[in-house]
Amino acid sequence: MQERHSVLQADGTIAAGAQPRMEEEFLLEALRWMMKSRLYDTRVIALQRQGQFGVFSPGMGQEASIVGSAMALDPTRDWIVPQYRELMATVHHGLPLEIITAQYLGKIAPARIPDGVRVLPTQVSIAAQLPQATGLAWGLRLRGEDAVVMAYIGEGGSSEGDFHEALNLAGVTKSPIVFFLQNNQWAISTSRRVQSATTSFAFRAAGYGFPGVQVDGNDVMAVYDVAVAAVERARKGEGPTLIESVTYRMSFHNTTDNPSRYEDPKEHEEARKRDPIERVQKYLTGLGLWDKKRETELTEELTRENEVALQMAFAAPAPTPEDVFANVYEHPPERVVQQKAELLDGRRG
Amino acid sequence: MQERHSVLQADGTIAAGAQPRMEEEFLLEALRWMMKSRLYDTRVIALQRQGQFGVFSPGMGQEASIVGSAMALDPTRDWIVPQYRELMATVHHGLPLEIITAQYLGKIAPARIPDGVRVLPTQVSIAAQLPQATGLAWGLRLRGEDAVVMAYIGEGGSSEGDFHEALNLAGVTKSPIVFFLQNNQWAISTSRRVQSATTSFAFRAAGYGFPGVQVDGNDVMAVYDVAVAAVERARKGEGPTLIESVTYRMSFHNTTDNPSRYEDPKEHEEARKRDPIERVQKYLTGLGLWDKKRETELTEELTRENEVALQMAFAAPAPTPEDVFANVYEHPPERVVQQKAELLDGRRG
Amino acid sequence: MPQRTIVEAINNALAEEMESDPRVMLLGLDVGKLGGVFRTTSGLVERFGAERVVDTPLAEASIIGASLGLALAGMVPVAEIQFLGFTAQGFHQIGPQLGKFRQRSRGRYNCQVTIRAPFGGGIRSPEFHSDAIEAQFVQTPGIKIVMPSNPYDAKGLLLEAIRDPDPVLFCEPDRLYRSGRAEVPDGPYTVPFGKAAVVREGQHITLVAWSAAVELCLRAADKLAEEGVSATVLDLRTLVPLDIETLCSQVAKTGRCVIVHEAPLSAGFGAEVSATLMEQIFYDLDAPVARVGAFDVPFPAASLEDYYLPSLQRVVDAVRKTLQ
Amino acid sequence: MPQRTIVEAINNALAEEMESDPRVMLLGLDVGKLGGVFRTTSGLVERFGAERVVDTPLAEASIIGASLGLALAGMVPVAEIQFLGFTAQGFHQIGPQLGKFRQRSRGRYNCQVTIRAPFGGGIRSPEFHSDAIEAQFVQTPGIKIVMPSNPYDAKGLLLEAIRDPDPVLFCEPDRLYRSGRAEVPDGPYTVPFGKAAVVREGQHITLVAWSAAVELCLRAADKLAEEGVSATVLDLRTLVPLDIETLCSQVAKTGRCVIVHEAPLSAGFGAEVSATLMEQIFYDLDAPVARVGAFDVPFPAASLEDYYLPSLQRVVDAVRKTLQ
Ligand SMILES: Cc1ncc(C[n+]2csc(CCOP(=O)(O)OP(=O)(O)O)c2C)c(N)n1
Ligand SMILES: Cc1ncc(C[n+]2csc(CCOP(=O)(O)OP(=O)(O)O)c2C)c(N)n1
Ligand SMILES: [Mg+2]
Ligand SMILES: [Mg+2]
Repeated sequence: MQERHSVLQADGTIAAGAQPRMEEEFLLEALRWMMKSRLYDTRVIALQRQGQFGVFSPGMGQEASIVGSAMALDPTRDWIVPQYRELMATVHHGLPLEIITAQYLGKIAPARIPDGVRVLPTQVSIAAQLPQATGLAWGLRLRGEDAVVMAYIGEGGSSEGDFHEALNLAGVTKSPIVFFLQNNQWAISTSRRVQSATTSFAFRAAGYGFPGVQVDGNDVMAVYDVAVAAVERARKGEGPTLIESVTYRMSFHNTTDNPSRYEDPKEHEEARKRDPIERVQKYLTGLGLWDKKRETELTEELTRENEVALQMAFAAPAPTPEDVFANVYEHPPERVVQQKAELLDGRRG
Repeated sequence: MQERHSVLQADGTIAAGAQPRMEEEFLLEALRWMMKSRLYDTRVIALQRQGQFGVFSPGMGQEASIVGSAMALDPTRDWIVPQYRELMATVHHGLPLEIITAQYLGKIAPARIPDGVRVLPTQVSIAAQLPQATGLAWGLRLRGEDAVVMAYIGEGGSSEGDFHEALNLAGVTKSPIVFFLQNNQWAISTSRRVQSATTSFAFRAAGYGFPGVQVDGNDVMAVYDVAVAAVERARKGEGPTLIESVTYRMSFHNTTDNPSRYEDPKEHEEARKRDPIERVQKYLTGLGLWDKKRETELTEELTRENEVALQMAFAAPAPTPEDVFANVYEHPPERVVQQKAELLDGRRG
Repeated sequence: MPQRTIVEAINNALAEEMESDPRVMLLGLDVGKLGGVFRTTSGLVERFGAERVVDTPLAEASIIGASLGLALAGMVPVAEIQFLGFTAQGFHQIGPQLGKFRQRSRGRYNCQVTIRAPFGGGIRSPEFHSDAIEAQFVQTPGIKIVMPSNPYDAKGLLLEAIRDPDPVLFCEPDRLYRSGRAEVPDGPYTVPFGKAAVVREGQHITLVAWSAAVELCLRAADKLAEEGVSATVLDLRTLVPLDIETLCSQVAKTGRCVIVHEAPLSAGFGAEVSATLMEQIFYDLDAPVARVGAFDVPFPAASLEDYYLPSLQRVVDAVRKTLQ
Repeated sequence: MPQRTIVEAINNALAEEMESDPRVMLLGLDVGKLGGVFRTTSGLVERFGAERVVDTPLAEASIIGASLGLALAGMVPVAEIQFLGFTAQGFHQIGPQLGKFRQRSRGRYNCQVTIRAPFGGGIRSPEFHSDAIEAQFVQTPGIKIVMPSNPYDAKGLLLEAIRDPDPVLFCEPDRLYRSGRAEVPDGPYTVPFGKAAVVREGQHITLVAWSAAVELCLRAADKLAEEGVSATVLDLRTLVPLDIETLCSQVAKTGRCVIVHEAPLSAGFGAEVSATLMEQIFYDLDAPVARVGAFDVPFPAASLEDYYLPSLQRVVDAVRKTLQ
């Protein structure tokens, strides 16, 4: 493992000797997605506070990780296997924002992932998605598809047995997969320090026979670099990569959580100085590509976009009692068919 | 991780620059245990072929690993957590051979691990013993005991999620434990090559924040060295060590297995040349401490010793129907009490 | 006498037991500074220190497996699994290990381990958080299964669990955690395992339940009372051991029975209760024993849980049908 | 017609299906050169290559989880778990994942995955190898549970399983693997899920079983015939879906029923069968439905299994008692 990869530093300057792959226009595009993510989170948190939204885990502070990794993929052939904090990565990959929003609102049919969108559903069972992601990548290779899987996991989730089994199997099968570990320093209230004694989660890759890299996860240019390299490697048939993206959870675990119970305010303050969005804005300002006006305009545009999606999701049909039985079996057992009839009868009667 | 540690080479000479900790008398003691192990396995396999013994997994070829690791422990304070192929390590640690034999014969009361013997029972569920071993080591530290746990696992078992969770937790809790991974190249018929793409299982330790070492597992002097170092480290409160002991399964998975279906005879032949017992005998012969006569005498003595244990185990009382209910609950549920009565009634009636 | 919610009763039980027995320790996700996601362990790390109240890595199998090892070392671990649904990740360390370890060692070792886990629907949780999978553990004998339904029992059964030399799975009804206070004395007391509680006495029908479903049955009994139907409500309290005697005598008294649980119907523990009644008091039954459970599909999105879970309506309907 | 053992029937089904559908692949421990520890996959790696018959690392959760992913990629994986008891290590990938994945994706994805696993007592195996834990999976809906008892069904049900777009747990009775041959046609045929088989018809009592216990019930029926008792033997074949109609009509015919299974009694699937009969045909029962299972303790040392498992004697005794 090399050192922590860094391109765009917290002060908005390029690190000495860095050779970023991301060009300016593309960086503007990345900024757009990061801002969209931040604005969406802000709005959803507000809605939740008003009782209009369910439990939600924002990506705040991790936008460079989420967006930089997703931008390394080709949505027409690659796949995203999320945990639950990478909402905007899946949207970037083609999952309409109103659909993933509808899922949070408990909608059923309107929350269906559309055919052709290569995204698996949000996974609540921590790390359970990883063996599945390995199987998916392995299967895509067996099917002769030119596809790569990007699988997300938190540093907390990397303690689960599934993490180990999935990475080991991916190594053995040389599957085209990138394990993108977002180390945001927290698993709910549990500090990264008591989650593992290792100094870098990227070290783990050596135990599975493939490369591990650590990257400044608040640096979208660096994240993109290592993600592209890993995707290329996978696509060439050289097997998996583990990326540890070192970032910080700037808001809270989810909307039911209150970090003041356990988080050191100083640590939080330090983290804010490494904000992934501000540094891009600073850098682009230096290049004359960004200013307050553009920021206001883009903010307004993205807010509108997000609002449209939110309204679509709210307006989408509410679930009906029969949805209890929807999408479980292709051929449901007779007893389940009867239970459905009972429920509907009971509600009619 | 340093290179594979080696002291006593396959040809019976000491590796250049090696500084073995084991002195000659102690080496003779190690040889005694290794021969005892080999002789016991040979006898049990013969008994099994005659239908007098159940399924059994011999330690043949791995005697240096099994004995060298156990000799690094102090049976009066340290603990052994076995998988199932380390029988002679547990006997060295104080578990009477007749008792562990009685267990294989399906005896109940006569197979009870005696109080004071710091050995956990054989574990059939692969790798399940590792989180338990971590908990044990952690608890011993919390209780203020000056004890170290030696936990065994095969290279096959190291693919299980439990391996990962146990080692990670041991690192975090800085528990006094040595994970002794016997890489005997096989998990039943599955070659080490398709079990992991890593070039050394010892690499995995870095992912948990403690040292990993690889050792020639057929070299009892080298195994002893690294085991003593790891035990000392643990005892000093410096935390766990992972040892990969590279060896070879010279017989078969167990008495129901026939490796000719899957093992390359050349690989087997090569492995035989690295026999852990022969090299010690050669070395001691060179020092004038070993010859045919001593070999014959010791073989006879150990055969007699083993035979006594085997006969004791055979002679021990057979299980009775009520043993079905033995040792499950301290306070059994009423229904279980009734079921026991039913069984005994049914057999009387 | 002090009034406590279930959360407070559990917190009180843990605090007192840690105070009186230095071997008792807590481990699990976020049990430390956060005090657990439901605050059941609130304030305990401040009081007993981070060596006895341990935030573990996110790895259920190791939480349970390590608890087994801690017990062998002489500690008395009380492990928290954040939600019962996540015991699935450590399933192989529960029945197959905790439940069998004593047998495996021919009686040399026992596992004085308590696993606490909240569960149950009705609080609009994400996936897995509501799963009522208690019956699965009945098929791996060696584990006792405890299902308190109220603050008093929660404390008394938890103390019994912690002190039991056998391993115990202690399932907490999260919907009732703060739903009301009841008298919970300070100081130690235990509620024995295998003694069901008659929480309401009636003549026409016996409602059998455990955990949060007891509360539902009490509401159903109120409703039924309006119609002139008087119902016994029996709280099993523990599934293993099962109090067959009280179960049978209470159902025999009314001759009719409806069993209510949050788990899916098929092979839920209600089936065991019904089969036991069949075997023991068939000739005392005036009507077939009925079951009301969740449907045989996975727990759906929170927006659908009111349709999925046994409802007051479904319980009352089942009673009416049984009384016909 | 060719005569095959269960092992041969399974091998034949796998070979033919792999031949006709290139998406079908096998994965698991030792399924390659060794042909599986029971040789059910013997010769298949030689025929279909190591990309379609894969010796995996020793890690059950990843075998099952990867199968899910392979299915999403368009493969049709048939995973072997070396013994059903070791599904515990991958428990969280079965019900909570395979069983819920379609629901989670709102119907976008389905998991056409078959998990095969041998189980059952009577062959003097070490710990875990005999555990009959089928009932546990009934409590995690979304999975079909298939329990063949003979070579013909083994092939027909396995082909049905592999082709079913829903995930299937296929449990193989290792005691019967080679216990006898029966007619098993070459070429494809399926045995539908949810159709119990009346394997013997009688008038006095109905014995209900699945998997290896069917063979025990047939022996019991022979024995009972000597005493003038004629027994119907019903093989459920699949637990999910359960053929409630045949179950009820067959038991109603005789008015009496004994259920036999290898799993521990409490909360075994026998409880579900009994509870279902209670609900559906209470008034047709002439005596309480009885259950014969293993005892409510962990599977003991192999030397004790004959005492632990349901025996011919215990089945016959239960029938006699039910007939009184
Ligand atoms: C198997 C499992 N155990 C526990 C939980 C409860 N839980 C939800 S999120 C979380 C913390 C996850 O931390 P991390 O993996 O670092 O992801 P982050 O939330 O920081 O993105 C926990 C413990 C769960 N969902 N699944
Ligand atoms: C959880 C689990 N899965 C599968 C098995 C079946 N099994 C018994 S031994 C074995 C291979 C073990 O290989 P390894 O860990 O390398 O140990 P070795 O036999 O080589 O000493 C397997 C797969 C088991 N006992 N437990
Ligand atoms: Mg995190
Ligand atoms: Mg091995």
